[in-house]
Amino acid sequence: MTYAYFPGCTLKTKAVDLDRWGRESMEALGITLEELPQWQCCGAVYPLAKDEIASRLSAVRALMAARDQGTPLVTLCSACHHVIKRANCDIAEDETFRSRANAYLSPETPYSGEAQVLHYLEVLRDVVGFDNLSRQVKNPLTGVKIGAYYGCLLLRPSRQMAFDDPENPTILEDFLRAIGAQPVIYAQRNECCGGYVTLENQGFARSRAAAVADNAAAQGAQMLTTACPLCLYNLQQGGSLKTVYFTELLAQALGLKEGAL
Amino acid sequence: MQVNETFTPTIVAFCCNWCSYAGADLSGTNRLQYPANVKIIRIPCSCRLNPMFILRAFQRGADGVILCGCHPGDCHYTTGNYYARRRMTLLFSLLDFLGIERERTRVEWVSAAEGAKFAATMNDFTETITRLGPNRRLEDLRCKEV
Amino acid sequence: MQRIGVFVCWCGSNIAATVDVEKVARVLSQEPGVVYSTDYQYMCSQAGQEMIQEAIREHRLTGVVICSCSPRMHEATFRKTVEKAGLNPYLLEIANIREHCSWIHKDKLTATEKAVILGRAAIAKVQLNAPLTAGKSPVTKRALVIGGGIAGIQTALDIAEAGFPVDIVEKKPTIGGKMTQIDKTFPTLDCAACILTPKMVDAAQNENIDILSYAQVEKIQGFVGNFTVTIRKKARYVDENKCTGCGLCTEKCPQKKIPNEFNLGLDNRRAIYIPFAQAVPKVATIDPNHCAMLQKGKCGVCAKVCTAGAIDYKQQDQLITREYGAIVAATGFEPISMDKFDEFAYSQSPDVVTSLEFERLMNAAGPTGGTLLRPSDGTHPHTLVFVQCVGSRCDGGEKGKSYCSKICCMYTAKHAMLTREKYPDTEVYVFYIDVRTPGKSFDEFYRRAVEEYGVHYIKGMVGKVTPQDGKLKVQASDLLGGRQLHIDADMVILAAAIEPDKSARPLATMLTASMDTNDFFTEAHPKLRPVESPTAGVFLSGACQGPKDIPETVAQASAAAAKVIGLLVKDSLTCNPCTAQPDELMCNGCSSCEKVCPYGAITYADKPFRGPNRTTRIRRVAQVNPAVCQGCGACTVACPSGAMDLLGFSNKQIMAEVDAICR
Amino acid sequence: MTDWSSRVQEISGVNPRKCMKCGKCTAACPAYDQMEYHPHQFVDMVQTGRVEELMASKGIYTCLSCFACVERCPRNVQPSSIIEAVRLAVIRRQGGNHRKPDEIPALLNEELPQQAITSALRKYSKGG
Repeated sequence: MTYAYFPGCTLKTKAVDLDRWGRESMEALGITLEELPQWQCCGAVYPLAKDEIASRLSAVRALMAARDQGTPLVTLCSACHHVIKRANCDIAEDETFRSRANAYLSPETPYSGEAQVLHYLEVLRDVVGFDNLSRQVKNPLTGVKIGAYYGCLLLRPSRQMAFDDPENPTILEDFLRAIGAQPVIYAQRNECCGGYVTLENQGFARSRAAAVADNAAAQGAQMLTTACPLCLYNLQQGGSLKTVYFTELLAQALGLKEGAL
Repeated sequence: MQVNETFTPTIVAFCCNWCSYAGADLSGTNRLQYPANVKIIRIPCSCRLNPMFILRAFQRGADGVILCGCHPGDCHYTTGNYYARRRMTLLFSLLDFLGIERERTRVEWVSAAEGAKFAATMNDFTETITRLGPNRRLEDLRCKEV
Repeated sequence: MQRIGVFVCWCGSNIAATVDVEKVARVLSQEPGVVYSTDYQYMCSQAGQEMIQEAIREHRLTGVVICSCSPRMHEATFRKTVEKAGLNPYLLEIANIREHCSWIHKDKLTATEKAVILGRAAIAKVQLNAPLTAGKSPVTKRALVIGGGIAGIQTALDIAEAGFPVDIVEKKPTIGGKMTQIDKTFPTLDCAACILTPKMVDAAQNENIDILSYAQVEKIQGFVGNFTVTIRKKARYVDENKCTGCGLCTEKCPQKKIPNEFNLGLDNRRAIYIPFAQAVPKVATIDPNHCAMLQKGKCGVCAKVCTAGAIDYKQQDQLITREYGAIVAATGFEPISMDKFDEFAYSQSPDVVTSLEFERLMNAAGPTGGTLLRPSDGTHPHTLVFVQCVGSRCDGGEKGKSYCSKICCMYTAKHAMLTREKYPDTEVYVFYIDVRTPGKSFDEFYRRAVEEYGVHYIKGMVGKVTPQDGKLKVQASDLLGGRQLHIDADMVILAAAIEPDKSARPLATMLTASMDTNDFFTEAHPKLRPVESPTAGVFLSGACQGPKDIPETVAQASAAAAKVIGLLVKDSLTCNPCTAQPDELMCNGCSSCEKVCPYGAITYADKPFRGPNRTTRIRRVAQVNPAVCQGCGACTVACPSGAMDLLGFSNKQIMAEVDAICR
Repeated sequence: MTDWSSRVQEISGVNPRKCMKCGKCTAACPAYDQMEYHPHQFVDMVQTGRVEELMASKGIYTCLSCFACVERCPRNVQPSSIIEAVRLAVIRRQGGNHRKPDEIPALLNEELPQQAITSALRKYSKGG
């Protein structure tokens, strides 16, 4: 099985571990992630303004390419997923945006949201299946207490993202169970890490990350895992717990990645 | 637009028994005037109004037809006025198609307590119809000798 | 040939001052079919009525038109008048020349002209009137109350007091409903059990009341006065007549770890159980999902210890069919699930509870024996945070309800007050959007909570609860103080919105009673008929119609009972004869009419019709039950083949009026 | 004179009249201490036409766009979209950039993911 894949800028540079182990693990599970040719940066933050058209077009281009290839578009970075998924919702629901985007890009077949956007975790859950995944685990992470850190972008706004329960998500915990680890549930797992404000106001961002990590640690977590490069950065800067990408854990469990946690 | 001073329009008002007919009674009780052009036909509910009745009125020379019913949510029969509202929307589109001005038919919700609203509505509607002038008459060809 | 009489009333000067009544009578006498036309000062007076009767007899009238005041005023009067003279009461039409003419016009010429036209329309209509006979249908003198909470109990008691037999169907093993779980009641703080349990006993002992507990309604057929209802009495595996309620079995049952519904899962019960000490009927019930004997065929301890020999593992569900004249829905409410509100960490910490759970934690018969203890560790809580409007007043979507749940402000004030009264060492915070206290002594009660008991009322909301280090870190807004608050709380209590019980929707379908988008039953009129469903013979009691507190519920329950009694005292019902009637030859059985009928009055029957060459064809045609039809006419317009018509307001009659007005 | 209130409602697609002033947005906001105006005030100030005060506030740049206010608002008001619209109203003006693109490199460090840089360009300046 082959899916179109949108890696995003950060996964090509700072977050190569997220990307590399993600692709290799998926390959081992029988799914090839084929990078979209000539993808462009999604823009990292979703433009919330109705009249911002141009800044949403790169996402629309990626969506159109996936539509034309006839496969779902798989994303891995939380920010890319957020931007692309919401652009897809908007083009399906906002008539003004749809007509203006189509007028601007003038594709052969007008685009109105036909492509399916899947996050890597959704592919693991719905295509591979967590039961099936757990059977393929070679090095179960038995006994490791891990706090799943969702952050904001995968979950909210839930009406558009439709990813998981925004206040009580389970997908990362189910994933951790599948690879043999022990998920730790803590309330701050869906609170902000400080996001891009870290640029201007490092102290504040660090206090946010600390609140997240402290809560996880208090509930018994030994480490944190995330799908977002910026979350990882902030948690490493301000948090007290080791933080890794979930694809690293996956690769380790599947026996692809060597080394200790 | 030239206003024809001598033109006295014929206006048919269908009123549901429970709210609007009672509202019309109340405007009478309160001596609130509205033009004599308006003649009221009592129906049990606005949903009893078959759009055919309106077409018939236009065939027979009515210049305007107004339907009055209970406010949405207050229907004596719970949902009747919702049906009426939907049917009238369809009829409006048909009347547009036939070339009868949109303003010649109207739907208003008048409760049994809204005597003043009933009178005001009828004043306004009569004024509108007078301004529009005589209606072009629909012909019922079934009754015509060919 | 029609022989129509026209009677123009002066109404003293009310009509005669602006309408030339003599002229009206004169002009209308020229209308086709009119054989007699006159005017008189007061048609509704004794003399006026006699004049009409005299004319009917003398001129052998076949139809009567009275030009007078509104039919809403005197239609019933004049119908009786003509009926006494031997004319069918529905061969009468009234032209409203007072409210719709003389009172609103000043110019006599105009008003007279209009009165003539209105009279003409009435004459045109009456030409087409057919004699109608109001049907009669008998009334079964027995009522069914569905739901055995305080609403159902009160309704049943009132009906029974009036001497009519009444059955209560309750899905749970005991009657009593939500009120049994409540500790104290606002604003008087009397104990709920103390006022409810005597009523439960009254219901059980009343000769006219039959309680069918652990039962549900399965099928409802018929119409007002004549319902046939099938009730499933679920197997409780205990013979109700033999069980003495001694409770020995519930002590000996080895299955101990079953969440106790009565205490909302805050403690456990056995597989054989009596919900609570004052249950009615006080008999044990076996939970078949957890009983080892029923699941695996091994155990039998309860049968061994039962000295009454009441245990019967082979008991089956029982189907009971009974006839009723009236049905009362009293299905009540449930608090909504907190699944979608985990920003308050309800699923993450046992110390975050709903208000109903808090009732149990404060109740002497509850899991903690009335001592307020944190569910997580059994310690005494010092800081309590109450959050109001959880899931109420939300804007659409699956998350939350659009309405105000009405009771939360008051019970939260009660909880806060009781907590401070019992445990003065606590700090109690209430986060509110608005405090809504419209009710007798309600606002005074809330003010006492603030002023005398020192409850901290804060305008704002809780945005996040983080369980950490044995505390609940509450992040909240204090809008009037202009700050964000961070409180380390021991317990958080959520005032969950209430919604109709899940059983209400399928019940409404069976009853063909209408519901609003929130699944509350709709009343026949929101102001004037608040305890009746638009479906004749179906009445509404309690929170199934909308959120209500106990006094309101009881008031509505008694009102519903009064309406039921008013129906049951009748030997037969006179039906409105202005009902829909299908022309079976034109009906194609398409079901369009059935779909728009708000009363479920339309059914279909397969009937034989003559086909060509002496053949017979079976066709599906609409049938209107005149006892159920209320005569709105929705079906007449929905019918694509024009087969459905409304008696008294037929297509032809209305068209004749249109023609007369436009002439 | 620009009618900023209508402009902000237009850009954000938010109707501030839906707000019932419960304050849950402000209760949920993780950046509360960093702002002089808070989410519920943003909504109120747009409704009452005090947008220029908001535009002058530095707090609009500390909104994390974490959408906690959007998710938890019982009335579906979306305060974060309002904040974004106010921010855009400022940076779209001539010389209105909060940070000029050439100021941004100074804020960077080795470890910072690209995502943050792109975000900053988008959030703090026009075009990006």
